Amino acid sequence: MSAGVGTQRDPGTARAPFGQRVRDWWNSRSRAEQWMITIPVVVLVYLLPMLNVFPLTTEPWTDYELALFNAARLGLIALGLNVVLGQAGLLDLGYVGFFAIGAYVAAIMTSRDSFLHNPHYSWLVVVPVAMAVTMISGVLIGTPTLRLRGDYLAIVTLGFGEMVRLLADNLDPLRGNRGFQDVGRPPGTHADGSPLFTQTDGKPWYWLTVTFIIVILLLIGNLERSRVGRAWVAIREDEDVAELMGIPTFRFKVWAFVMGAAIGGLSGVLYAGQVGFVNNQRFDVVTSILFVAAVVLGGSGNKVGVLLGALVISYLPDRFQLAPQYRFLAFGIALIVLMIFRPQGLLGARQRLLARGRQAYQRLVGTPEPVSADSALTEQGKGGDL
Amino acid sequence: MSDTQPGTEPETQPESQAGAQAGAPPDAEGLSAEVREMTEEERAAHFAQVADAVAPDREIAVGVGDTLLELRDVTLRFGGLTALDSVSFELRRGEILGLIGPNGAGKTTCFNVMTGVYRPTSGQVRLEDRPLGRLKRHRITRHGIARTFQNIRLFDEMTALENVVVGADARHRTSVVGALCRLPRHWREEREGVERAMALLEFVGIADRAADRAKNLPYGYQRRLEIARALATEPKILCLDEPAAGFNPAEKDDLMSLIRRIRDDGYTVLLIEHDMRVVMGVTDRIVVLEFGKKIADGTPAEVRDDPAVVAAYLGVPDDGAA
Amino acid sequence: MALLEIAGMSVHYGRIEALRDVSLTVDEGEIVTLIGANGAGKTTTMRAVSGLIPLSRGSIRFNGEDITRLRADLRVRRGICQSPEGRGVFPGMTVRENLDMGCYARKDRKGIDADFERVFELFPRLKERISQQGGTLSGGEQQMVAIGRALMARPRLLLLDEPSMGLAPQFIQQIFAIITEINQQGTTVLLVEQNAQQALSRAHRGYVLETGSVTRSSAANELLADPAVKEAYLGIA
Amino acid sequence: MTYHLALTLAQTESHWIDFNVGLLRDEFWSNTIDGLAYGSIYALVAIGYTLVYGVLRLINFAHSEVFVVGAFGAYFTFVGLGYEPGPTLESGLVPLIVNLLLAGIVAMIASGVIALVLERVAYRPLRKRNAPRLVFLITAIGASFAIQQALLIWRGGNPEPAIRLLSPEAVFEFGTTRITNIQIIVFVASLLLLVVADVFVGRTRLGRGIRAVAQDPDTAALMGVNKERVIMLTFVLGGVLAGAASLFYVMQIPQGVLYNGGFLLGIKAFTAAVLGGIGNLRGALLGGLLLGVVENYGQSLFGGEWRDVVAFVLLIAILMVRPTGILGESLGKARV
Amino acid sequence: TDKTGEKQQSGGGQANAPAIKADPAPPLPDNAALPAGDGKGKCGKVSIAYIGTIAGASAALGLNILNGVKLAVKEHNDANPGCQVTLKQFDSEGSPDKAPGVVTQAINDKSILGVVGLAFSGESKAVGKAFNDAGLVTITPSATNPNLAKNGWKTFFRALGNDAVQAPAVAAFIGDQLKAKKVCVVRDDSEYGIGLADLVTQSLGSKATCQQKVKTGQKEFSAVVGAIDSQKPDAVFYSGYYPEAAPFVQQLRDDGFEGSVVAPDGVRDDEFVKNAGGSAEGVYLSCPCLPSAGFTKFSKDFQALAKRAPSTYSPEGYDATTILLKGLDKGLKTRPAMLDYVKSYQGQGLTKQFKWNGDGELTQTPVWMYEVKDGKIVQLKDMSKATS
Ligand SMILES: Nc1ncnc2c1ncn2[C@@H]1O[C@H](COP(=O)(O)OP(=O)(O)OP(=O)(O)O)[C@@H](O)[C@H]1O
Ligand SMILES: Nc1ncnc2c1ncn2[C@@H]1O[C@H](COP(=O)(O)OP(=O)(O)OP(=O)(O)O)[C@@H](O)[C@H]1O
Ligand SMILES: CC(C)C[C@H](N)C(=O)O
Ligand SMILES: [Mg+2]
Ligand SMILES: [Mg+2]
Repeated sequence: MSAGVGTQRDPGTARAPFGQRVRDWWNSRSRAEQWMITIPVVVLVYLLPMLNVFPLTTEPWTDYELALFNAARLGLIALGLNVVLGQAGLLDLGYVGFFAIGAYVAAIMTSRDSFLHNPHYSWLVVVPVAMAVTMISGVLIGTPTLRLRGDYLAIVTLGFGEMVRLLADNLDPLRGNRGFQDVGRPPGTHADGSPLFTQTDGKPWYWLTVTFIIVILLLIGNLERSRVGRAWVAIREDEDVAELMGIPTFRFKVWAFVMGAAIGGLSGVLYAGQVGFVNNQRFDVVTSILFVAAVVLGGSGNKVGVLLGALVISYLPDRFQLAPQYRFLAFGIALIVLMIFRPQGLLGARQRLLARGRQAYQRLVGTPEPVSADSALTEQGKGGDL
Repeated sequence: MSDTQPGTEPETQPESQAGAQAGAPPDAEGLSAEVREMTEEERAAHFAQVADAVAPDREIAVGVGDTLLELRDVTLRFGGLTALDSVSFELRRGEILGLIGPNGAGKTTCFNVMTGVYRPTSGQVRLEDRPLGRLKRHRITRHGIARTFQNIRLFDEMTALENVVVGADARHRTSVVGALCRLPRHWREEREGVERAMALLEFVGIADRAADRAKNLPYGYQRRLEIARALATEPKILCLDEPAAGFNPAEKDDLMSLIRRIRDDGYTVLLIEHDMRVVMGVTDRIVVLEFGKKIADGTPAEVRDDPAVVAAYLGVPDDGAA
Repeated sequence: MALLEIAGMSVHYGRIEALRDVSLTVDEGEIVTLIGANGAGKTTTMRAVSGLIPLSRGSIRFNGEDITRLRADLRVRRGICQSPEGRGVFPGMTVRENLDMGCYARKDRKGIDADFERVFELFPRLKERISQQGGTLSGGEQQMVAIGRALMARPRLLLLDEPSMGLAPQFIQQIFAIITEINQQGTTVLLVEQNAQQALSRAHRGYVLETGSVTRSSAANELLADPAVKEAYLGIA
Repeated sequence: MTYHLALTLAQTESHWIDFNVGLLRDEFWSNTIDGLAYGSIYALVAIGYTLVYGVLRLINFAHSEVFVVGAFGAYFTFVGLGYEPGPTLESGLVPLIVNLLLAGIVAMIASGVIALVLERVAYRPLRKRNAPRLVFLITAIGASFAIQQALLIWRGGNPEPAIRLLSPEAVFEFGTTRITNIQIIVFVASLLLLVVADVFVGRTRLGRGIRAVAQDPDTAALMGVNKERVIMLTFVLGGVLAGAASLFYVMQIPQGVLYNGGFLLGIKAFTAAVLGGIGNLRGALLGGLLLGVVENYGQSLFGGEWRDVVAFVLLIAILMVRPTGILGESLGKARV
Repeated sequence: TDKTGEKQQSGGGQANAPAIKADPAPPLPDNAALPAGDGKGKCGKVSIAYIGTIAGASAALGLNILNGVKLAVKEHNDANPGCQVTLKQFDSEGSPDKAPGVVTQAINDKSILGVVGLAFSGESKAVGKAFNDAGLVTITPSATNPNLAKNGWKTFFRALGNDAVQAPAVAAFIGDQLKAKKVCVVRDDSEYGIGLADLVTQSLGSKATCQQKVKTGQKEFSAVVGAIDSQKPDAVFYSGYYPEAAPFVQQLRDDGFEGSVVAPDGVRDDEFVKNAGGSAEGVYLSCPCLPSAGFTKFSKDFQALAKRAPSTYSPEGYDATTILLKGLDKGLKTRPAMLDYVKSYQGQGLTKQFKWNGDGELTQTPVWMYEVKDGKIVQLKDMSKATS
C-alpha cells in the first residue's frame, strides 16, 4: 500500500525510535544482566497489590486488587491468544469459546447446580481436566476449520465461539442464562481458618495468576525459540511457502490452536472461581474481540507487548472510571486513538526465533540482534501464483 | 499427536561425502567480516568446513547419472486449458537440467506439479522410482524436492538466517513437547540448524546480511536467499524458477558459478530460465516445452540448433544480446 | 523543453534512505534509460515519479507543472503511466478487464477499441486468454498484460520498469522494438532495464544509479562505450 | 473422571434437542417467505461488509452501528412526521408511501454519513500510516463501541417505543401461509437496491475502480484510479444500503431501534457475506437469502433457540465444502 | 384456520373474554412505618445501598424501585438531622454475570450496612452466597424466585410474595376468570422466567398444553409465534421481562392471535405498553405488588422526586428501605447487628405486614391482577385471596 503523497516527513534525523533503542539496549545486555533487571521487576509485579495508593489505585470506583487480578487474567488470555494470533497468524475471533469451556468445566465439576451427582471435585483436579477438555475441543474445532485461510478462518472461529455460547444457552444441563452459582475455588485457608480464595479478596487470585503467567511465559518462550515457533512465524508469513519448505503446516496450526486453547481454558477456570458464578453472558463476541484488541494493541506477536495490551484494556477503564456509560465511549475512542498513534502496537512484534540466536548473531555481526519496531503482521499470506 | 513419523525419512548424518571440488571458494564479495580477515589456509579450511555442512549425506538411492526424478505422461488441465500435455522427461542424478520454453509453456506448472502444488490430471511424477501420488506438499519436500519461486516468496519479517533455518527445520524432528521442555534433541538440532544455515549463507555469498530482514534485502540477495533456504531442506533435487530474472549480466555470471558449485556439491538441479546465456552456460541437458508439450530434449548444442526450438522459442538468432 | 524534470530528489523507506539527491530530466520525445545494480533505487525512482511514494526532499516537474505533491491518479490524468515492477496485474480481473483498466482515464471508445486490437496484435497470446483471470496467467503472460495495459493508456510519458523480466527471448526483441516504435509515434519513455545492452542501444540518453545516487549520465552510446559501465552492467569484462 | 463426565453428557443428550419435523412441514412455506423477507435485510447489510472487505480487506465491525444509526434516522423521521408509539394510525396510501420514502432517505443519509465519518476518523489515518490490517479491525471495534455507547448515553438502554406506519396485513394467503404487505415491500425494494448496486459495481467505471483498488491499490493508482475517492464511495454505498436495510428492519420489527440493536444482525449479515463469498455482491444476496431461509427452517425443526446455531452450522458446513463461499471471492485476490 | 387476516384493532384481542370487575386500590394502613420515623435517629457515617439494574436491561423496573428507595432515604434524612444516611447505587445491569462484580464492590465498602436488592432473581442467585459470606443483610423488594430463600443464605430477606404464591394466582385467574382451556406458557431463559413458568404450568395442570422458549434480548419471534399459532391456545402466559414481551406480544397479535395474553410482574411497566404498540391493549398482568393509587401522599412525593408516577415495586422498595433506615436510626454500626435487627424485625409497611420466617420469606402476601386499558395499567383484583 502506498503512503499518502501529501505527507512529507523529515527523516533527516535517522535516529532509531525509542522502542527500538530500548530493545537494542536490552539485547546487548548479557543473560546475567538481564536477570538482574528481570528479577526486581518480577518482585515489583508481585508487590503491586500492596501499592494500593495514588496514582495506581482504582478506588473508590473499582476494587484495586480485583482490578489487578482482572488485568492479570486478561494478560493470561492475551498470552494464549498471542500464540494463535500473534505467532501463527491465525485470526481467531472465537477464542472466548475456550475461555468459556474452561469456565464451564470448572462450574460443572464444582457447582451444586451441576448435573453431576457429586460435583465437588477439588480445584486442583479441575485445572488439568479443564485444560485437557479445552485442548481436546481445540483439536475438534481446529481440525475442520484450520484448512481455511485468513478471514474465512476468522468468521468460522467467530461462529464456533458463538456456538459454544449458544450451546451453553440452549442445552438444559448447561443452564443458560441461569448459570451455575458457587463455583469452586483453590484450596487454602488463612490462619484463622477462613478461606484464602474468596470472591472479594483479589490478592491471592492475582498472585496465583501472575505465577501462571510467569510459568507460561517461560514455556511459550521455549516454544517460540524452537522449530515450532519458527514454523508458526513462517506460516504467518506465507503459508504456502512454509508448507513447500517442509513444514507440516496443518499440524502446527492445530498445535497453536491447542496451546492457545489450554491457556484460554486455564483463564476460564480462574475467572469462574473468582466470580463464583458462570452463565452464558460473558462469553459473547464482544468479549472475544476485546481479547483480540488486547493482543493487537500490545503488539501482536510480542509476549511482553500483549501483557501490556491486556493491562491497558483491562486496567485503564478501571482506573479512569468515568460515569459507567461514558466509560466504554471513552474506551472506544481510546482504542482508535491508540491504534492511530501506534499502529504497530505498544511494543512491536519481534521475538528472537533462534534458541541460540543471541550467540549466533553476536558471532556473526558483532552487534546485538537488530530488532525493528514494525509489526510482523503487515500482510498476512501473500497468495498469488507460485 | 506425534510430531514425526519414524521410518519414513532418511536419518540425517552430518558426514561429508561431498565431491572433491567441494571446497571451491565463492567469490570474495559477500563474505562475513570474520572470513575476510582469514589467511588463505584458514580460508580453505573454513570453506571445506562450509562445504561439509552444506552437503551432508542425502542417502540418495540412485547412483550418479541414474534417473532420480521422472515425469511420466504428466497431463494437467485447468478447466478447458491444457497446461501440461502428457509431458515426460527424466532428471538424472548429478546433472543440471534446463527447462525452457516460451511464456506460458508450462514450465512453472511443471514445478508446481513436482512439488505438489497441483496434482496432475493424469500421469505420474516419480522420485527415485516411487510415485509421489497424493503426498502432501511438506512430505514431498522431505522426500527431497526443494524449489525457489518465480515471484520471490520469502518470509519477509524473518532475518535471512532464520529463513534458512526454517528450511533446515524440514529435517528436524523436535516435537512440540520436546521444544516446550527443551529436551536435548532440541539443543542439538538448534545448533546444527544455525550452523548449517550460516554455512549456506556463506555458500551463496550473502552471509554478511544474515541478520537483515529478508524484505529489506536487495532483489539479488533475495534470490540467493531463496536458494539457500531451498538447499537447507537437504533436497536431492533443487528446482530454480528463473533465478536470474532481474539480474544484470555481471550478477548473472555470479549466479552461474553458484549453480555449478551447487551441482558440484552433489545436488541435482532443475533450472527454468529465459536467459539463453545462462541456460547454455550451465546446463548439461535441456528440455524444451511449448504449449504444454515437450518439443525437444537434448544437450544445449542440440537444442540450440533444433529448428523447432528456434522457431518456437529463440526467435531471431541471438544477436549478441547479452 | 524537458517533459519530466526531477531535481534533488530524496526518498526514504522508513529510516532507510533509498534515493539521495537524484536529479534527472527526460525531454519530450526521448527514450531515457536508467541502469544500476540490484537495489540501486531504480524502482524507487519510478514509484516516486508516479506518485506512489512521497519525496522527502526535492521536486518533480512534469510538462512545466510542479507535481511533487500531486496524487498518483491525477498524474495519470496528466499523462504519466507506469508498467510497474512485478507487473501489478489485477489477479481477479480477466485479461480484458485488466487491459480496460489501462484506459480508466480515457473516454474515446473508438480509440480504445483500436488500441485493443493493437495490443492483441503485439501479444496474440493475450487474445487467446482474453477471459482468463489475471492471477492465473504465467509470469511472462502477466508481463505482457502489464505492458499492454500501459500502452492502452496512451500516455505522454511511459514508465517501464524492467519490461523484459520474465519474457522469453523472442518477446524481448519484440518489446524493445515496440518501445522504439511507440517512441517514434510520439511517446516519451523512461525505461529501467537490467538488459542494459539492449536498453542503451535503443535509448537516446542514460543514467547510472548507484546506491541511490546518480553517478553518471550521458548519451546512450557513450555509456555503451564506457568501460566502467561495460564491466559493471553489461557483463563484458 | 473425564470419561464419567462424557458419559453423563452422552446419556442426557437425547433429551436436549427435540426434532419437530411436523412443524417444519406445516410451516415450510411461511418459513420460506419470512426467511426471504428477513434475508433480504441481511443481504443489504451484507453488501456493506462485502464492499468494504473487498476494498480494504477489513471486517468493518462498525457496520452494524452504521445500520443502527440508520434505524434511529428512520425512527426519528417517523416521530418528526407526527407518528406516535401505540396503535398503528390509518393513513392514506399516498401519504404512507411518501412518509416511508422520506424515512428511507433520512435513514440512508444518516447511515451514509456515519459510514463516511467512520472512514475518515477511524480508518483513513491508519491508511496514511500503513498500519497492518489487523489494526483496522481494532479501530473498527473501537468505533463500534464508541457509537454504541454514544447512542446508549443519548437514548438509554431501552428500545425506542415502537412506531409503526403500516401494520402487516396478509396480501396473499394460502393455507397457514401468509404473505404480508410489509414482506412484499421489503423483499421487492431490497432486491431492487441490490440489482442497482450490482450494476453499479459490475458495470460502471467507478465500479471497476472499486474492484481495482480491492485487488491492488498501488497499481490501481497507476491506472488513474483515485483510491481515496473509491474508498469513500465504497463506505457511502455500503452505508446507504445499510440505511435502507434499517428502514425495512424497523418496518418488520418496530422494537429494533436500540443502541445495540444492530449487533446480532451485523454478525449474521457478515456471515451471509462470507457464506456467499465475501467480496462478491451477488454472493451477499445469495448468502443473505439462504441464511434467512435456512435459519427459519432450523428454528421450526429444532426450536427457536437453535436459530443462531443453525446459522453458524450452515456457515461452517458450506465453508468446509467451498472454502471461499458459495460463489467464491470476486473482488478479492486470486489464491494459489 | 381461524385466521382471518383482519387487522387487529386495539383491544380486539379479547373480544370474547369475560369482563372482569376491578377492585379499588388499597389505602395506606394507619400504622404503616414511614422512613421519617420520630426524627430522633442517631447514627454515624453509614450508608445503605441499592443494587439492581439502573441503566441496564429492563432498566424501568429497576428505576421504579430505586426511586422508591431514594424517596425513603430523602424523607429520612430530611426528618433526622442526627442521622444522615448515604445511599449508594450500584448498577448490576440486571444481569447475573455483571452482578458479582458490583456486589464485590459493595461488600468491600465497609460503610454499607444494608442493601436493598438485588432487583431480579437471576442476579440475586448469583450473588447470594457472597452476601452470606460477608454477612451483609439484603432485602429484595422484587426478586420473586422461590428457590432464592432455600439456599440457606442467612442474609436474604424478601419483601414480597414469591412466585410460588404468584403462580397459583395466575393459574386461578386464567382458569376461573378467563375460562381458558388451552394455555401456552412461554418462558424466557432467566431464573425468574423459567422458575415462574414451571410453577404456572404446574398450577395450570392439564390446561397447559404447550411450552415455548425465548431468549433474553430476542426481538424476532416468528418461530415461537408460528408454533403457538399451530396449537391454537385460548390464552398465552408469557413468563419473562418486558423488553422481550413487547415485541413478542406485538408479533403474536400481528400473526392474528386472538386469545388472551397474561404476563407477570416482569412485564408490568408502562415501557411494555409503549413498546408493544397497540398490541398491549387488553393484556393481563399479574404482580405480587400493590397498586400505589391508594397511597396518595407517597404517590405525590414520588412524582415530585422522580418526575414519574410510582410503578411496580416502588412502594415495596420504599418499605424495604424504611426497615433498614429504622435500624440505622437505632445507632446500629455493624453488619452483624443489622442482620440480627432485620431478622427479628416486625412491623406494618405501606404494602403489608413484615415479619420474616427463618428462610427470609413473609407469610401474608398479596398478588394483584392488572389489565392494560386505554394504554394504562389498571388494577383488577387481589388474586391471592382467591386461591388461599
Ligand atoms: N491456475 C491456473 N488456472 C488456469 N490457467 C493456468 C493456471 N496456472 C497456469 N495456467 C496457465 O497455464 C499455462 C502455463 O503456465 P506456466 O506458469 O507454467 O508457464 P511458464 O512456462 O512458467 O511461463 P513463463 O515463462 O511466462 O513463466 C499458462 O498459459 C497459464 O496461463
Ligand atoms: N518497501 C521497502 N522497504 C524498505 N526498503 C526498501 C523497500 N523497497 C526498497 N527498499 C530498499 O531501497 C533500495 C532501493 O530499492 P529499489 O527497489 O528501488 O532498487 P532497484 O534499483 O529497483 O533494484 P532491483 O534491480 O533489484 O529492482 C534497496 O536497498 C532496497 O533494499
Ligand atoms: C423487578 C421484577 C420484575 C423482578 C422479578 N420479579 C424477578 O424475580 O426477577
Ligand atoms: Mg513461469
Ligand atoms: Mg527494481
